[in-house]
Amino acid sequence: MKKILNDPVDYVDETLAGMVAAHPEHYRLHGDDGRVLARATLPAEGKVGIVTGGGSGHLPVFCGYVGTGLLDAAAIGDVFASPSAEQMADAIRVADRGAGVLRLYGNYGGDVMNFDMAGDLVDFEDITCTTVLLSDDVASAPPAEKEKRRGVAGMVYAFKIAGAAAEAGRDLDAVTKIAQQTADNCRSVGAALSSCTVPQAGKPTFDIGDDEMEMGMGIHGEPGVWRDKLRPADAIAEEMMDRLLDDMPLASGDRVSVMVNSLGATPLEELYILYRTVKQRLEDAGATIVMPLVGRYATSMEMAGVSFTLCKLEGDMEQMLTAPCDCAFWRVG
Amino acid sequence: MKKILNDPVDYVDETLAGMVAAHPEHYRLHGDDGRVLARATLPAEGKVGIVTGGGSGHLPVFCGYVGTGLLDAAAIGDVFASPSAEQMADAIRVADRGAGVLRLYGNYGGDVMNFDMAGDLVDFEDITCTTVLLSDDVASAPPAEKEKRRGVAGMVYAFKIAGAAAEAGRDLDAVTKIAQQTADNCRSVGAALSSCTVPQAGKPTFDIGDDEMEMGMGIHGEPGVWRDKLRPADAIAEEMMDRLLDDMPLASGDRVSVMVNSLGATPLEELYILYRTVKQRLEDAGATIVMPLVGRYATSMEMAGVSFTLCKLEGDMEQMLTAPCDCAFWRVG
Amino acid sequence: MIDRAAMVAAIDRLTSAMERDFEELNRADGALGDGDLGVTMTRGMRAISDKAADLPEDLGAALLACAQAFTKSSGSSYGTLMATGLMAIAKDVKGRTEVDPAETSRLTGLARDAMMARGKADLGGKTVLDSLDAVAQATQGESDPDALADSAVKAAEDAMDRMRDKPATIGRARIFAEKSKGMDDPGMLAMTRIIKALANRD
Amino acid sequence: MIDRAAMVAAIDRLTSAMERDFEELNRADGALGDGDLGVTMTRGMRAISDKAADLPEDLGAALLACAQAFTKSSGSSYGTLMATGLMAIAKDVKGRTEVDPAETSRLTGLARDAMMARGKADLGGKTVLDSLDAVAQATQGESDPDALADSAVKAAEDAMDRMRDKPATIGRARIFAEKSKGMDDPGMLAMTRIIKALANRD
Ligand SMILES: Nc1ncnc2c1ncn2[C@@H]1O[C@H](COP(=O)(O)OP(=O)(O)O)[C@@H](O)[C@H]1O
Ligand SMILES: Nc1ncnc2c1ncn2[C@@H]1O[C@H](COP(=O)(O)OP(=O)(O)O)[C@@H](O)[C@H]1O
Ligand SMILES: [Mg+2]
Ligand SMILES: [Mg+2]
Ligand SMILES: [Mg+2]
Ligand SMILES: [Mg+2]
Repeated sequence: MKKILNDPVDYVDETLAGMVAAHPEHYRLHGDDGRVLARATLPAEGKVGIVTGGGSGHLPVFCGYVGTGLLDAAAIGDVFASPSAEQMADAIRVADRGAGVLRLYGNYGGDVMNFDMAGDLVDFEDITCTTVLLSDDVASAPPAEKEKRRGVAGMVYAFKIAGAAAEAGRDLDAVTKIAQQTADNCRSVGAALSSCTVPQAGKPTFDIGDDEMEMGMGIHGEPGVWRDKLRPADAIAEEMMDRLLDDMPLASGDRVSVMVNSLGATPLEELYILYRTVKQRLEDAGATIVMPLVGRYATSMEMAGVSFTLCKLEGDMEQMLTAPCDCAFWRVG
Repeated sequence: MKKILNDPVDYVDETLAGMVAAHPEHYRLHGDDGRVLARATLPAEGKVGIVTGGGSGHLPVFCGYVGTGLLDAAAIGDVFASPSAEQMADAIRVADRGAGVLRLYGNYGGDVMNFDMAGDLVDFEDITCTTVLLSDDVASAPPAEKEKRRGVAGMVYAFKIAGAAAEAGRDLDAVTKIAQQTADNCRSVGAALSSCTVPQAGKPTFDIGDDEMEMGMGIHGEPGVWRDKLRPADAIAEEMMDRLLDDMPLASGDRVSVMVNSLGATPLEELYILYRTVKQRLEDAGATIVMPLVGRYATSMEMAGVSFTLCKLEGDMEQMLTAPCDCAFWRVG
Repeated sequence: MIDRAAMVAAIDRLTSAMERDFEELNRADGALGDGDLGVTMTRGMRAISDKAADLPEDLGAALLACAQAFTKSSGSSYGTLMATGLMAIAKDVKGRTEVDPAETSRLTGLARDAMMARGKADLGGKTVLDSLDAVAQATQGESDPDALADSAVKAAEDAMDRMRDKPATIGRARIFAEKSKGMDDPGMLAMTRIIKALANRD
Repeated sequence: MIDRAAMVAAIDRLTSAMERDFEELNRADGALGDGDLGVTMTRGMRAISDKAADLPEDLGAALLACAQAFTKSSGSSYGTLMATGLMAIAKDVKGRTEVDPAETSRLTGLARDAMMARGKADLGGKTVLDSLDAVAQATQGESDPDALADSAVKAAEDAMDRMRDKPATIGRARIFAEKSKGMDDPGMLAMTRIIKALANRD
């Protein structure tokens, strides 16, 4: 797969320059090195801040979800690499409106260490921080070790639901609580069909045969649960739903949102082919589907493949999920 | 590039089934064979109808743009193949609310013949039809033969602007006029980096070297103006802007919208890298950019590459462009 | 005289001919186009075959039903042109249950003209239009069914020979105009096969 | 006594050692990880070098500035752990302009503990922590600079030998635990090179 870029070293900075040039009404860059993206109009004092951060190459994740009813700021690393603790601290500072800041991001070693360190840095400045980690990828560890799982597309639900709670004026404890509830209630699984190319590496991250797929692969190409011949769409969807529903069984009457997400190259046409089975399986389980999301919500640049995410809606999660939000890539309400 | 599908023969029907299952509030299927997609809630009597049609594999084009302030119905062919005249006639019938129907679509031989024939069929039923063809691809014929050019992403602007005019209650003549003005004021050019695979063909439509790109290639792989080594992003953007601005010079004070569109696999990151140059060139020309569109608006499944479209805004085109619209893939206002 | 029974028999012959030529027509179209002409013709003839038992005696209504069946089966250029030609003839013979073979030239010309209008193309462009024009010319004034059949087939074949070394000017192959020299136009090839089947000269 | 001048000299040695080992560390990390460890270390040391001329006499403040420079240069696991270790030492020596070499063991232990807390990892996991722990143990009670240097280098090298055949348990390489047996952990390798450079034993 080929890429359109200039000097690979500038890939992220040029992406961000283009983003703020195209969407000045949504985004503004902050920090010494311009690696913090925040809302163009910062919220009023007293709103709980929500920051995220992580490697680049996943648009709209992470920084694309900065917006009303969503995030306040994001720290932006190089492609597939954690931002630095300094950049994360800057993001926290921008997001702080005096009511504390929730750090809401995916469970990856480098990101966790850096966000913890960023917390130490801003601690001196009297900014109260809480943390919620997404670890929704069922393929990356058994249920007994859920806390070791990678964070993937489930974070979009967490951004949306926690973002709505913060926008509604809830305090840091309440925002953190509903974010944690969302993280607890999300399960994802991915299947990759092709690699992508990290600009500075210049060649595909992994090799995969022309007729192969890998079930459970991570969004950076981390190993999955099996690699085998490419299967028919319905069989892929059935297995992915099996894995999700085994991990988080649904009962009749449950309300659930589901995301059918392209990792990048896989077209909308194929997401809709898969959605038929997804819907059938959820209905067979007696669940009601709320606001299904079909599209490119969390990508790995030009990787071909899909992920499914289930988000079981409890308490007022549904109200928060369907509340208005607005960023350059997603609008609700 | 690999595809997620079942029997290739069912690719389009299964895509449509998934689309209406995921978005019942937006879309409904009509016609004997379910190849007409219309708004879930048909507009009131007296609104001018707008229909489009064409081959599948371009989502959100064509049928994705059925929605409020946009299209009323679309006839849906197989991948990259025209719908039949009967299907188009059905689309016209569904869209007709007694005030006539505009056929608004891209200039391709099969589509033109079929839409003309569909017009003959509904003529017997006293439905007045007009036609506006998009022929915005500057690479496909010299300016003197503009009417021979292919229609590409410019149609998104035509759908939006004509759609707003119809929603505002204008009559068939007025809607047709502003659609034609939009078609006249759009220029596009594309550059492809990889092929895509038509499901029933089972192999990539064309071959292109691992380090090659083709400037001016059409959205089905039709030949372009040159094929050569892949160039840096800024050089690609400069050449594409040269070609557009040579064809439709802009004067200081002109107002223009611009679309930087991925053909499918090319990620958002790279569109934003390109957008930096696009913006610079338009500002250098003294033009003001209105509502830039960066994303996947008109695709060729998993093809890697981009297209740029300029839409020069005259008269009340800008008002129509920025008026509200709503479909599953695009919301304004 | 050509009546409903003759028409149904011709549909049978045409349907088998197109099944037989499926691969060959796809291949001819695939050389410079999208390789679907065999698909178009077999699908179209199957759709017509399915209706054959229910066709009315009125030849105009029968041909209109055939045109509609063809139209429904595909949106390809060739299918649409075929349906256009059929509709033009249908309009002319509407209300009649018999057509004189001597009308072949006139009716073929009607189809040709309607198809020219539909496709916005001229004669001499190395398309199906040139085949139809050759047939219309060659069958003028002829009324003997056997002589008609022979001269129609010969005209279609001669037209292909005459056009072979010209560049394509229309449709997808136009883009490869130079490369197309020396190749038969797939639409002309298909029409030659259609005429042979109709003329019972396979 | 270790003062600002000794620290600046050590920074110089470390910076050249890391430039020298750039490819080797990338390759070691690339075997099972993402191959960026050489990048992390050269970038980090360059960032510290750039600040060297401006470092204050207060060794705590100087080390804090080094930690911050390192942190800014990359978000990789190793960079963050290194900065964490430096910050722990900085906190301890804050306000002092000299440190006794005899404090090596205690300060190394402080860094090790802070890094364990940051990375939520235990000893014995075949990581940089095992290198630091070995050094802290081996240098305990030692105050002669030469003997200190020798025993620190030997401890780091022995730790690598001891761990080589164990499976990786942390970071990206954990996923390939079996495959990692027999391979050196890249973080341990880097720490061995760091200690050699600090000890002036290259
Ligand atoms: N505008 C036209 N006028 C006359 N004949 C045409 C026209 N376009 C196509 N044809 C004929 O149709 C044939 C191609 O048909 P088909 O394969 O159905 O085209 P496509 O697949 O591009 O829609 C050509 O060989 C030519 O004979
Ligand atoms: N949580 C941890 N605790 C201790 N050491 C760690 C931890 N994670 C990584 N390491 C060390 O860091 C090294 C890898 O560093 P690095 O290449 O920067 O990782 P990455 O590129 O995955 O962020 C490992 O070899 C190991 O020694
Ligand atoms: Mg064809
Ligand atoms: Mg075709
Ligand atoms: Mg690494
Ligand atoms: Mg790394």
